[in-house]
Amino acid sequence: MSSGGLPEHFSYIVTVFLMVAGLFIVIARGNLIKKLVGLSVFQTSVYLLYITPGKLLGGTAPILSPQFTVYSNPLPHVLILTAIVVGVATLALGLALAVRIKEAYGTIEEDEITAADNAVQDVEGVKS
Amino acid sequence: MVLAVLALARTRNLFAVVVLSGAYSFLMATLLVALDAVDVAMTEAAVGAGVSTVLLLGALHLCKSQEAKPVRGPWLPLLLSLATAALLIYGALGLPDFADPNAPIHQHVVPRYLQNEVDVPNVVTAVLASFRGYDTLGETTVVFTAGAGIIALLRRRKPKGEKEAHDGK
Amino acid sequence: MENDLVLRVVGKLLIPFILLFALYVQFHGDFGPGGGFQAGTISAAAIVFYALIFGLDKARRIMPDRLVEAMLASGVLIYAGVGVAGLLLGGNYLDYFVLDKDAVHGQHRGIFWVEVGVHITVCGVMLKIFYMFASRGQDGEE
Amino acid sequence: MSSLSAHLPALQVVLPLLSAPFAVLLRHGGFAFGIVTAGAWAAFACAIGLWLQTGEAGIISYHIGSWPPPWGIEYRVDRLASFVLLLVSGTAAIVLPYSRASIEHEIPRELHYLYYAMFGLCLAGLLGITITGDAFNVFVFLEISSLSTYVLIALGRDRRALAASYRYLIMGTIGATFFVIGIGFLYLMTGTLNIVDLGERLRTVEDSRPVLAALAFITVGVSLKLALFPLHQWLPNAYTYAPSAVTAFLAATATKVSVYVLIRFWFSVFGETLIFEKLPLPQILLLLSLAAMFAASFIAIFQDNLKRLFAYSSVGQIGYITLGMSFDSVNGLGAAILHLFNHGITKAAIFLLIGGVVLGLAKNSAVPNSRGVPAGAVPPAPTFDRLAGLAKRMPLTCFGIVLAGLSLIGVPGTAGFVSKWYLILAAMEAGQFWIVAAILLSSLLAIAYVWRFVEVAYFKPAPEGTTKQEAPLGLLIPAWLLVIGTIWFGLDTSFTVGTATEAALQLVKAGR
Repeated sequence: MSSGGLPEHFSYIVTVFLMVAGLFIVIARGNLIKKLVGLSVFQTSVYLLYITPGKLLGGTAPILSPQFTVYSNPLPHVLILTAIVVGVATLALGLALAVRIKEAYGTIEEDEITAADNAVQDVEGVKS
Repeated sequence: MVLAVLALARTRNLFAVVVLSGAYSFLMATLLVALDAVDVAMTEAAVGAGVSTVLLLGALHLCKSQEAKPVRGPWLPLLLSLATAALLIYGALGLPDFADPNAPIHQHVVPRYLQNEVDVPNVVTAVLASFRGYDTLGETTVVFTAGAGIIALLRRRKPKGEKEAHDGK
Repeated sequence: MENDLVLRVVGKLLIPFILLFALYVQFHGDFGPGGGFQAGTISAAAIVFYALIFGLDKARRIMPDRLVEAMLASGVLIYAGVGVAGLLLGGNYLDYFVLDKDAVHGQHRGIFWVEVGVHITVCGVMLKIFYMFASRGQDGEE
Repeated sequence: MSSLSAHLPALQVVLPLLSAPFAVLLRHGGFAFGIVTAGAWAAFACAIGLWLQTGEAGIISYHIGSWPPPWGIEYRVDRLASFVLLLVSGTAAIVLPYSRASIEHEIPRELHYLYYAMFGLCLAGLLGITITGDAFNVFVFLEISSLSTYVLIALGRDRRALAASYRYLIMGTIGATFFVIGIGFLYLMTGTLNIVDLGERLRTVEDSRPVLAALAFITVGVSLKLALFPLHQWLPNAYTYAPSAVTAFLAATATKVSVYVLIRFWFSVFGETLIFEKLPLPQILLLLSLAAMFAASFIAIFQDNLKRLFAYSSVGQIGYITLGMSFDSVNGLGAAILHLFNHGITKAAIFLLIGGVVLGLAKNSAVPNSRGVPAGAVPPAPTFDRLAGLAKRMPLTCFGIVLAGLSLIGVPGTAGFVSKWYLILAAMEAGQFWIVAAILLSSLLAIAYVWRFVEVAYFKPAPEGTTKQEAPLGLLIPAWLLVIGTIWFGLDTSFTVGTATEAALQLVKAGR
């Protein structure tokens, strides 16, 4: 186990920055599509968290061949392949929802949608 | 890459956002090659830069391409993000060093994968399809779910009048 | 775009190669990077490319919606079916060892079919999504 | 061919999973209904079989692809898993026949086959999460169930269903990504993904910072999915606007399976010592649970929409489950598991019955309404002003809701009473009598919101010209099966209490 100072962990710091930037876009922005872009940046940066530690200096890609003896770790690659696919599936579904919302509400700004919803609820409330 | 993301956060033109995210994905793919993850890099280039960008452009085509000004104050999200960052860094600093061959991930489980029991030189394929084949079945199912779900969401409805007549019965 | 001669010619020339490349990626997955998922994306891209150049309707004639939907489902069925085959032949679920008398050969066979399943589903889904988004845009407001 | 019973763990998930692509391939509502329902009933049979097997043989381990763990993916069924499997597949087996009559009026007919496919996938996903013994596999199946849930919610007729689904998609994906980050940290520290293996190898690095961070990320991520009190914002709208059958299924299973994941990670992976002795996690969970019990129940009292009222009540009831988890005792955990099951069937019964009410309203309101939305586009919401004198129109439905409501309150003779009783016992055992008082007080809030329904349905005069118009039998029978279930498990507790206690014992023993 390492005690680890900042320089040894530079790669992690970059990863963390990317993740948090993505997360910030998701939470702070009101535009539905922008939120989804943020979400995919957030997910993509998680890939680095898995892949980076799998690298070995002097290692090669995990494709076996008699010339090499040191290989980078293949398991994270497999996991991340799965994660990428899951990520794009989520993105596609989110976009389809955004398109439907655009058709139903005429906008893709979150606050305008909330306003429209509240208006409907007010009407219901007045009636009762 | 960091620059691309920063620009992403600032721009309000959604078209530029999409282009930037494509660029970001390509950079990511390059970095992945440098980290020996060729399979992942290939997928990321095809999916992140290719499929996602096409999808985003398609969606933009159907929606408007300018983002309104954010109304909410950015402080709460910023606080949440910073808290996450702090936690991440707190955790990350205790991780094994970069490229440390004695780290547990290189010592446990993986050595058996590298013995090539299934006689497929690309270990990633072997693990993906055989050792952890069930994950991949799940992954294929996720793709299938998304596909069928999008059909359910975007399929054209019957003309309105017909539906109402049906309801009125 | 549909009337651009250069695009049409280049497109016609390129598309077979893209499909060929997809097959290469598919079957070379054992030795180099690649596999069903990437190959599925590439072959879907070839058809999307075709649709962009020659128009959506022509692409739909080659790859009708029904076929695409069937692809979507049958890929998963092939994958899961390999698992069931393992069960029927006396192994556990997704057991490739029992697929052939020679265990290693059985593994190869299992991996091959599984990748085919992935390819079909991924290609089907990508195409379907493209069709969905594209046709929405074409007809304008509902 | 080897014997069928040895392969039950695989069949449990694969059968419903296979039913979905067949449903899409056939493209016909009726066939799709048949095959997905068959899948769900088969899954229920498998769950019963597994429950019997775990009773005899203890923990069952099944190696997928014949690769031994930790190299391959292991399916691992213990008492808790088999209990949750029973709940999930049983609910699905009851809700699916109900769907047949219910979605007829809620979803355009050409989408029916996709509805069933999504339902089958959601079921397979939830079962997969429950049964798997591999941390990353949990994530994959979590996404299968989540993606299909988003679609199911968005199929609701109201346009607000779309917005609700989108919000759930964003929050759910953030939760899942947090979960993956947590798993990543654990993997980097131990080099394994198998849950049992993780648990063993973590003992050597228990205090290290990545493990603590992983614990935080996994807890927050799963809490988002299980709608723990401050993270519940996606739930009320999603439950309110989803199709009735979907609401019932989700309320009974989706959040419950998330609770299960949290229990699994806390007790099987991180271990009791880490959770309860070194960190203030149980205290935080205790506070949040109490907040959920009071705040959410309080909000529920002031809701006008019946579905939304019971959605908030769900957030409150989840508080009881997590409250049980926060005691460091076998009894507390047992009570949590018990309430997980009991509340699941109670809420499913209520939402199924409300589905009948909504259907009745839709039939009665051929007259365009005066709201700002075009008539016919949106089914009338079950708001209280429309429910006056409902008991005259739908006596059986109303009586069912009242019975299940009694279970929510915790009246003796109902399932809700049993689990609250064990919760109180656990609190007394811990010597914390103020929690006992809190449980009783929050039950008063439950009385208040259930009473609102009783008052409107039974004591408000019905509008002129009301005739008796009960919900169709296709809706009533499945709903009443669950209502009878709530009463049955309130009177005969040997099955539920027995299994929950065994499950808790098994977990705590393994976690030490």
